[in-house]
Amino acid sequence: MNPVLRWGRTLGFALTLPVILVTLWWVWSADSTNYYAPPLQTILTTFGDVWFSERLRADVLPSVTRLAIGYTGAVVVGVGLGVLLGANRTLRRVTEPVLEFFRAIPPPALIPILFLFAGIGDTAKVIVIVSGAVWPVLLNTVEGVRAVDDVLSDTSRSYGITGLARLRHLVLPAASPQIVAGMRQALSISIILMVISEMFASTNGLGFSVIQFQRSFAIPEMWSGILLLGLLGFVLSLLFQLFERRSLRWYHGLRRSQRGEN
Amino acid sequence: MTQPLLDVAGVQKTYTGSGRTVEAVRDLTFSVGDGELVCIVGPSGAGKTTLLKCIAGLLEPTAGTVTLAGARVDGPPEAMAVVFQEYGRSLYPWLTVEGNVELPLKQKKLDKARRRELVRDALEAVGLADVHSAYPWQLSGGMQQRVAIARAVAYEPKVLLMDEPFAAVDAQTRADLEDLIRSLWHKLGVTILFVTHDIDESVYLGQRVLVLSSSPTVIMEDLTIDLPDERTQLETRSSPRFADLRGHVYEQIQLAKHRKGDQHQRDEVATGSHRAGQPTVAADPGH
Amino acid sequence: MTQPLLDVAGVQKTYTGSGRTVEAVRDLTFSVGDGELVCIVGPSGAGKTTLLKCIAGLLEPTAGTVTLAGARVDGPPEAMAVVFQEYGRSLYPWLTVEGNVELPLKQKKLDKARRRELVRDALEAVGLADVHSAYPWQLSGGMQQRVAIARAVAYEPKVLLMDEPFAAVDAQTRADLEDLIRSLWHKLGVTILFVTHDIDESVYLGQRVLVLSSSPTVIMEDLTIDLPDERTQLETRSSPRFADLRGHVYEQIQLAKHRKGDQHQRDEVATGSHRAGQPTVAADPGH
Amino acid sequence: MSTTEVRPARAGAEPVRRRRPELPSAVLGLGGLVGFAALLELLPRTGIVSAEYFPPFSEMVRALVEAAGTDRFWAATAETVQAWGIGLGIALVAGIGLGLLIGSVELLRRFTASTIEFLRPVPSVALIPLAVLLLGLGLQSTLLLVVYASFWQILIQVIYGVQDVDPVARETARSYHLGRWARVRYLIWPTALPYVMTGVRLGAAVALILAVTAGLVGIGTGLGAEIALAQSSNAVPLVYGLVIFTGLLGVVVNLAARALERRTLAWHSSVRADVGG
Amino acid sequence: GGSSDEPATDTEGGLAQVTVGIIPIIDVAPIYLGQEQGFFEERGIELELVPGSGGAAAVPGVVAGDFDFAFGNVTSLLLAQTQGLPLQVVSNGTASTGDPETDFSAVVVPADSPVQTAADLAGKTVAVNNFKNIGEVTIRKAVEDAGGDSSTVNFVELPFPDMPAAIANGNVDAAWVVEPFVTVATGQGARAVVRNFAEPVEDLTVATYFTTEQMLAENPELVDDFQAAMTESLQYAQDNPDELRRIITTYTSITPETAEQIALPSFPEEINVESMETVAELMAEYGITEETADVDALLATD
Ligand SMILES: Nc1ncnc2c1ncn2[C@@H]1O[C@H](COP(=O)(O)OP(=O)(O)OP(=O)(O)O)[C@@H](O)[C@H]1O
Ligand SMILES: Nc1ncnc2c1ncn2[C@@H]1O[C@H](COP(=O)(O)OP(=O)(O)OP(=O)(O)O)[C@@H](O)[C@H]1O
Ligand SMILES: [Mg+2]
Ligand SMILES: [Mg+2]
Repeated sequence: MNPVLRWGRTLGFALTLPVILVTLWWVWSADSTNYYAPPLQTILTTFGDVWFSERLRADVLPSVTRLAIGYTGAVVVGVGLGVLLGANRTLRRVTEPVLEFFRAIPPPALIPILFLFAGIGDTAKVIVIVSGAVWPVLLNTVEGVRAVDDVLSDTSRSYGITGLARLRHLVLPAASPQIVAGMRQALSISIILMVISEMFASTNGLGFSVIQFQRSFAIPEMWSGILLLGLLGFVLSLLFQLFERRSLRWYHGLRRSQRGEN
Repeated sequence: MTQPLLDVAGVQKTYTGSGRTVEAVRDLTFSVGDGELVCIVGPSGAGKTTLLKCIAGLLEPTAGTVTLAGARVDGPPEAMAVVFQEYGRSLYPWLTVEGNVELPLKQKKLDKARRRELVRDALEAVGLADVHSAYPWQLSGGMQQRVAIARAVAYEPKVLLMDEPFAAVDAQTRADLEDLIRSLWHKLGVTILFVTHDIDESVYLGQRVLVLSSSPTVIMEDLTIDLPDERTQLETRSSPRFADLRGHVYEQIQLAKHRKGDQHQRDEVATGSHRAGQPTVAADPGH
Repeated sequence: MTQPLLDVAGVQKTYTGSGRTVEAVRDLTFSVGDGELVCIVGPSGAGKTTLLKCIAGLLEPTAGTVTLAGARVDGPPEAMAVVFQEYGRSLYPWLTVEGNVELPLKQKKLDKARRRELVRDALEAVGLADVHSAYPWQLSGGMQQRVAIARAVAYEPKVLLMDEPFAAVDAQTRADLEDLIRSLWHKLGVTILFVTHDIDESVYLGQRVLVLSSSPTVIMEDLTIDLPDERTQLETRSSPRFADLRGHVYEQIQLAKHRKGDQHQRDEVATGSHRAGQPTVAADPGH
Repeated sequence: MSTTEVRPARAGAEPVRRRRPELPSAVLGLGGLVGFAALLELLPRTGIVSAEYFPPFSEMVRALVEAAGTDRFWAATAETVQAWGIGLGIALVAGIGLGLLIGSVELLRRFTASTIEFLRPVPSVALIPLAVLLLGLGLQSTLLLVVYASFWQILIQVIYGVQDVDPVARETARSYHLGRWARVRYLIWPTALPYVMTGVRLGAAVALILAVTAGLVGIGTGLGAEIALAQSSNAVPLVYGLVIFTGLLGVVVNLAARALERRTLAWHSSVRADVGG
Repeated sequence: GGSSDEPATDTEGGLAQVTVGIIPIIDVAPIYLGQEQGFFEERGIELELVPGSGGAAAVPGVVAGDFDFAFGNVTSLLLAQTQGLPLQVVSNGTASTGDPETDFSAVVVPADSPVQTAADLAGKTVAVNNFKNIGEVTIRKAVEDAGGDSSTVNFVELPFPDMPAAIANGNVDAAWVVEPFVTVATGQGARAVVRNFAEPVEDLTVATYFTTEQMLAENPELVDDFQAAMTESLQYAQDNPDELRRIITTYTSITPETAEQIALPSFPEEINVESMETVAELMAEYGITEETADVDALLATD
């Protein structure tokens, strides 16, 4: 297929449903008098005013920076700990209840404790993001590591591929489809936690702005912020797809080829 | 026989779990000298793979010990290579053919040039020089199996365990690979344990052939192959001695198939010799 | 030959993707009559699996058509069963042996009693009656392969495609299974396409043997096996005609291995007959 | 050529999977929890953190036990568990159903991908005003938050799981003409199950978190509201006591999920390796 | 909460069911007292008090009809008014005592802080529970009154319960807290530098009860009854501080000992309209609202 056509198709797939939904929203909200659900038109006008301004640098940039650091932290911790726990049954059994305990604690309830240990600056916010986004990566990594094919595992052992080499050449690649699934989950959770972390002790940020708009009854502005969050998630997921396509090329190739799609 | 390198003593293996207990291997005792080439034949499900895994240190026997070069095996020993029966699953799908063959060499800390050379030679030897950059899943079954063989060959092991390594390749390739193994064996003095279903193959390849009984498994026969060391496909296979040995192993296998470890022992106690066990219900219900 | 059931016309298959383009099958044309038993042999990587998948409607040929009972195949046809070369992965690890064999029967909407009967008979026929409640991963390689065969047999297909179905079983079991296939074929009148590496097997089993060239593949030879219909392992295999046919196929295979589709065609144009292609670099570098 | 001598075992090689007598998971897990509790006790006792803001574990427990003596506490627990249960149930049914559908129909997956990616990162908390406006305060709004948050987690897991079907297994199903339903039941579902189980565990925790958070931010009742109340009254030990209780609910939920997993995934290599053999 | 879309449904006993959104803090003690004393029942009102965390939920709760009435601070209401939300104030809620020594709200600093007066807060980091709200307004006014530049104060959002720790750990220079956290913080050694409700604005009305214009138009008698009952409750609260301290321990987790120590707000019957107007002007001045809120429009005329 020629590249133009392929791009067209991709774009078509990506845009059809959003266009339908936006149209529906537009029509449904056109003459809305509901204070909390203003017409889409109002929201879109507001969107331009609010975000194509100083805010882009003052609020979006710090948020995205924290998000990037927090997400990276979550992936590193999640994969690292996940490999450890996935490979070591005893360690897993000892730590699982404690981890499950932490996993069930709502981040807003955790925040005061974090303030105690990490102060109220950006560190605490990054930790909030890590503390919530680490779980999908961790769980998926543990499961992926546990599910390494036994024949492959035996092969590695018999060739003396142990320790770090085993990790690099067997465990991580074998678990990568599941790790990637977890990383994808973590991406959107990071965005959510970015917002939550900015509900406390903040002076700037995208989430901070949304909450402030909400509190000061600036509803169209609030909606525009939610739209921006969605857009941010969408753009990041596109970037993620590029990453996934590169890092899991063998996996997608394998599936595709054996589905007879080439 | 040269000085014994590998010693399998009273190995027994029972699989338990999921409500099913199988005594796969009952009692195996034999030893293999340094630099020997031993073939193992036995009915499907006899426990050949199980035995190989125990020797490779991948599975712990329920009872008995495996001793290699004087030390008890309790983990994969150094300088041993294994070609697994499930060849497809033993290749790393995320590595190319070349990468698969090279990986163990990296682990051996060989330098790049040497690795290159070994990989190239091994792939050429199995007739896959032109697919080095393909992924395993882009290859046919037989090609995958040959990649697994190339990996073991390139590794230059002291001990080589092969579990039906030629099952998926055609007759001609098989003959070539048989000769490859024998030439390697001559050149490197490597000790080889070779599991096969093909009786001709076992006789052609081995210095000794071990015939296993049905599961629970014991050794039915430990046959020395007294064919000349220099073997060629055409001549050796058409020699009368080859036919004799072949016939003998065939008989034993047929016996083995219908005889389990327990019967075998019972028989021995009762009559002091082998007797054909009762045939199973299997096979050819149409007639 | 009976009225043609399967028609393969000009089938070509090129794999593209991941920067590697392989013309696996160049140009295959042949037909199979209703109720025929055709064996396919060819070197490893010749495209036998590819061809079988095209016939099974699992892979779309790049060019050419496959017609079954007058209708073009563009998806898996009804009443066709396939035994895959990758037997291990074609069994569902979450189902027991019995469950695996029974699953397609459920789909056929057979009632419970009938299903039971078919499953039991099929498992008995392949010699696995006693492991019906084990999981596939608790079985040896050969046992897994026999489960896959039992599944196809129990399905009672009109067309049966088998891709090296006996590669992992021992000689004795293999002989039993060969007879099982022939008896099924007699009893049910099923049309069988059987891929094998074993030349003796192809001659013993088939009414016809197709010999494929190396990839890119063409048909080197379409040989009719004029052995009597009633065959037994001992007698048939020792008959002189068997030896003749076997020798003939062997020759062709050796030719095939060193000859690709393009050379074949070039040769034909040039000399009008087959000539041995140049040998590849493979095999036995030790000498 | 290699001159390496055959040596008994490689340096650093893992030992054979030995069936040495092993403590049951319950004991090990309990050990982990006890260690954690000891840490919580020691931190304030050794003065690493101030006991005024972070009381010792024993005081947290005392406050919790005291609270557990009241009907109010158990009513709150019941409310939270109810919101959690219903919310998770809805999210599971919707997530698994749609996940199987979207995951197995390529076209659907392509059409919905962008929308899913857009909606997923929208935080539940940002939806609070809308939830209150549409559904009022109380259970329904809480449910909206719970379902919205946990649904995506389950959905994504299921979609990834469905795509993990082994190609040979898929071809087997096709060639034997397994119908749509049979394919889902016997092929897709078992393949996706490990992913689904992870999704269930992720979703269950997120559902619990949102059921509590809804109370914390004042649109629902239950444990979250109790925590908020204790916070605004400066009842520090009680705050932590309630948080601990929430965490313990999570542990119980995970235990249930694990038990379910052992039953449904006995055939899977991850569980197989765990039970030995 | 068993809320209903139809406001004030009649129950079988002839009582109108009224749902009120409150925040479980000291400020709402009078309504609990009034409920206990039967002031509402006397007027045919069966009260259901739904605790929430205020802000985010109360206003939409009222607008959506989940609450018939709700408790909210004046800045939130003024802000809502400028944004065109149809809210109406119906009763006073809490007010400052006006006593700069013992008011229930204070800006506290660590004992060893160099901050001595409100003016010293300029350039410092001060924690408030919500931005652009009553704390920020009153603190900035206090700073300016003391001669400082209020625009240089760095406000940081923190929940009240976390403020004592934040001060002790030096995370912020100062924090605005209300009771019981004034008592908690000072008990832990913090020092109050300014009573921001008492000093900058005279007799500040801090919070009120409010409803929607729709409710007022459709159910004027009910609003009247609620207003009357509230008035009586406020009066009773003002007159019975001991009762007040007792009832606080019933709907919060504040211990009786703490309840004894805390400073109580004042509960006058009347809203100080003037203070609200001052606040509205300050909000406009500080850029919290774009225009000055119309206080008259917000006050239910009866
Ligand atoms: N993981 C396992 N769990 C339970 N039983 C097993 C397991 N692996 C093998 N077995 C059983 O042990 C016996 C021997 O199996 P093994 O794989 O060693 O046979 P084999 O001689 O290699 O057979 P084949 O020639 O068919 O490969 C069989 O009965 C098999 O069912
Ligand atoms: N999915 C794929 N992608 C790319 N190339 C493939 C793929 N599958 C097969 N091939 C190539 O097509 C050719 C034929 O493969 P095929 O599996 O049909 O051979 P075969 O005759 O079955 O061989 P064998 O006897 O070894 O099983 C091989 O060169 C192989 O590398
Ligand atoms: Mg085996
Ligand atoms: Mg093949």
